[in-house]
Amino acid sequence: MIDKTTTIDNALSQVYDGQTIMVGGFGGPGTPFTLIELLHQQGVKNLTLIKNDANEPGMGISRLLEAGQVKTLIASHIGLNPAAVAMMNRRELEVLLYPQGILAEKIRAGGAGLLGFLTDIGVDTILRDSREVMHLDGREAILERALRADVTLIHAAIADRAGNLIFAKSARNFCPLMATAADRVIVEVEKVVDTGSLDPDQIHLPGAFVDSILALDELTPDYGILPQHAL
Amino acid sequence: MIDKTTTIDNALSQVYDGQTIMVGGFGGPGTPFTLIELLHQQGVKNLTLIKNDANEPGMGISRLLEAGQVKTLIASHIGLNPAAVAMMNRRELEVLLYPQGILAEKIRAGGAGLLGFLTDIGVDTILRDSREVMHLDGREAILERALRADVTLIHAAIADRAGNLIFAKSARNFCPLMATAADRVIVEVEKVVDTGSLDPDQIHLPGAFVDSILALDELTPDYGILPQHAL
Amino acid sequence: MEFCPSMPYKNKIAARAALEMRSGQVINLGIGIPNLILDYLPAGLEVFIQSENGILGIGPRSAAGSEDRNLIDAGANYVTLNPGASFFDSALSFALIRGGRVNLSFLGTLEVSQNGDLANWIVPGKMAPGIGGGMELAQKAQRVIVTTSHSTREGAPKILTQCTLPLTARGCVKTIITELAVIDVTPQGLMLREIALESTLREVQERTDAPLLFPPGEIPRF
Amino acid sequence: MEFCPSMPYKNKIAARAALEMRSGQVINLGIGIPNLILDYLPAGLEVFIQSENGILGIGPRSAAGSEDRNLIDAGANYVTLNPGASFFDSALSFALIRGGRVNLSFLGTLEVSQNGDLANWIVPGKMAPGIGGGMELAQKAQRVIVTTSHSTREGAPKILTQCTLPLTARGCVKTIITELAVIDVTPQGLMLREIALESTLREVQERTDAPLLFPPGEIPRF
Repeated sequence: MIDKTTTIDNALSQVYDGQTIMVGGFGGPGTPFTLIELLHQQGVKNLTLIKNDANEPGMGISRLLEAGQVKTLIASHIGLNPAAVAMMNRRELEVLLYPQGILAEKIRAGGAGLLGFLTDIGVDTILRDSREVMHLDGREAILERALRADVTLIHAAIADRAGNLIFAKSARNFCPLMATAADRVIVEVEKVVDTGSLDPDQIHLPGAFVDSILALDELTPDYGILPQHAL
Repeated sequence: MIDKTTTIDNALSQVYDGQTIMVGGFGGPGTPFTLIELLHQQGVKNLTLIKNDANEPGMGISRLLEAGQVKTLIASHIGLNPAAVAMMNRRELEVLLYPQGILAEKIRAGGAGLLGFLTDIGVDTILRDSREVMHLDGREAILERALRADVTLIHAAIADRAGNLIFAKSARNFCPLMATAADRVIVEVEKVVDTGSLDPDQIHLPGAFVDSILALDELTPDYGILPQHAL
Repeated sequence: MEFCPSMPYKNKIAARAALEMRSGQVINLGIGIPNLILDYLPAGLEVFIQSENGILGIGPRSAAGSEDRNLIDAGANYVTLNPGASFFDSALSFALIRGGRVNLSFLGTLEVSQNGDLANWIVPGKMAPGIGGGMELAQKAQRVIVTTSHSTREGAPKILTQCTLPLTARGCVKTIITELAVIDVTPQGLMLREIALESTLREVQERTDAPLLFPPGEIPRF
Repeated sequence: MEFCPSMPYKNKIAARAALEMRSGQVINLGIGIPNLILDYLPAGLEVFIQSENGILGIGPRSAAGSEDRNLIDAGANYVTLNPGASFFDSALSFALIRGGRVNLSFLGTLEVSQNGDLANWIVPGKMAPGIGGGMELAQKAQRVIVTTSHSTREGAPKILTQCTLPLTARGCVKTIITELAVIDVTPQGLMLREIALESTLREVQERTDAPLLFPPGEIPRF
């Protein structure tokens, strides 16, 4: 039987300096904290990261930003991470920001093998000044290019050995989109089940998009409830 | 509680001559045979239909084509319907054909509020001659416009009263995409369950996209096994 | 729900804003005051609160101790679900928004103009930390309601003849709800619809940097 | 699986084509001869057959009487599922194809040229009933294998120096499998890889309207 599970030593064996890496998650849920920590320990540099947000100081991709491993961050909103905002303001980090749904669409377009798409979002704003503007039926439209990455890192709740994935609740967010848009897709999961045990109608992402699966032995505190966001 | 269920008499009360109607289904599965039959009985004319295929003679949208209710058909492949092919050849029916995945993307783009997308599919072929061609980084790209409809008609296996849908197996196909891309979305379903009884992680299409639900009392033979496609 | 003069102004705005909802609507609540609206939903109202991170059907915030680590809203708050909730990916979440299926979007703001221009994005002199989902909501929701303090902390008006900050979207705002007033953006200009119990027409006009229109008759209080 | 001279030519092609698959691959089977490949999967081979209508992991065709009304492939055949199968919508199905995750696409053809151009779409003199998923598969699958009779029913060669019909995709074909031969499309030209037991080099070349290259040594038979 096909078995895409890998070990902690091998999970990132094909991740290199200078690569573009998509990282799943919106806030905590969906963020592959363990794979990010491995990336941190491995010490690869000059990365371009694509993620919705920058997590929060000391957590998730902020660890990579703070360690100087990241050259460019492509995101939607980094307001919950003052460390990242400070690095952006000091120009220690290049940050490219897109409206959130446009970022999602750029990633999806890359995954769907499209070259780009046309949108009217932001045509009436200063966003227009930094975008490629086209004319369509006498109106302006912004051309957004598709995004792809060398590697995607995501977190899922359940995988079978063939790579079929199920996400939990709001942890889905960008994860399945990013899994379609990279040459190499590495998934950390909370539970691995035998191939054939998942209902084909309930799979959120078909295994064809997944290259390797790291089963998590434990969930570090980053995965837990963050007191600062609780009542 | 919100209840989007409707009756057979009211289901199509807001469908009119000259509208553009998306119809779900790939072959039989997903095709809303009952809603199509209602459309046939209602006698609306001059329709533009958007559907992957043309079903087969005497079945599904072929009933509308054969009755002369359709002016234009936008599809991917109508090869299984010689009646439709003959009408196309006699120019009794305008047929616009797109590569299947491009048709799916055009519908999805309409549903996602995009204006269009750029693709390299077909740039090296005669398809190019009938398309809008742009230049991107020195290479040619085809601009495909987003598609939207006045009405979408689809078939689902299960709905709750709020319109959350679950499709069965290969009956999913174009149905959830088309449900995002119309001003009015009418769904026929095999089973209606109480709102709150579906697992939020297993819903294929959120109820926000659904306007009304027709519960089917029975499935006509069109929904069954078609002997011509069995061994 | 009751309004009382001692209510903090943010809560008062949220409580009044909640009255704009109708059963069956799909509604997005922005960060800040809009998020407080969840606490003031009228009894019997059945709405579907959407969150940009891929949820439809959010309920109240989770009580302390009962949070689900996989269930946050777009503001990173732990939340609960209502019956009929569903999860989906970020692309579908914004298809819902840009495709026009969000009936009502409540947004905070820095400035709003008399023709409904919205500027809630870039703070002067700082690099913006990103627009998030706000631009798409402002531009594509069927109805945009701004919930905001009537003035800045420094006392400057936020409702202006023309915005001075970079816009989030042009002409998108239909209604402005502050601690002082409910104001509709109409083709004729800003129309005062309601006024706070403890305020006066004069105060509202003085603290608004655009001309206000007044409907005939008594103006309802809230 | 055995090859025997009495096998119908279509089955012989399908049986030989099945040997090109490798475990773990994502594979799409076109209509016609490619679809017959399902009957000849080598024992122990674990591949994931994709169908354009939104399935990954198709198994053999359903036995008579055990069909599922909701489970057809893109050719409208009732099919079964293998362990690990999944369903998805048509947009994701083609994201799989155009995004480059299909390792192998078997397609039938009307013509194929020595540089791998494929023409399998429009029959001369007729309006085409549509391209379906063929153009995207031809252009974007990692490897395209054409499975076809060596000649048309009228005896004309299908493998040509240059296609005469409108193309489906340019330079996409990597291997051609007919009842007579297995031929690879190489930068140097068409390279004969294998030859049918009952054929000869001379027959293959005579029935091919493009020059064939021959590898050194004995050419394997199938």
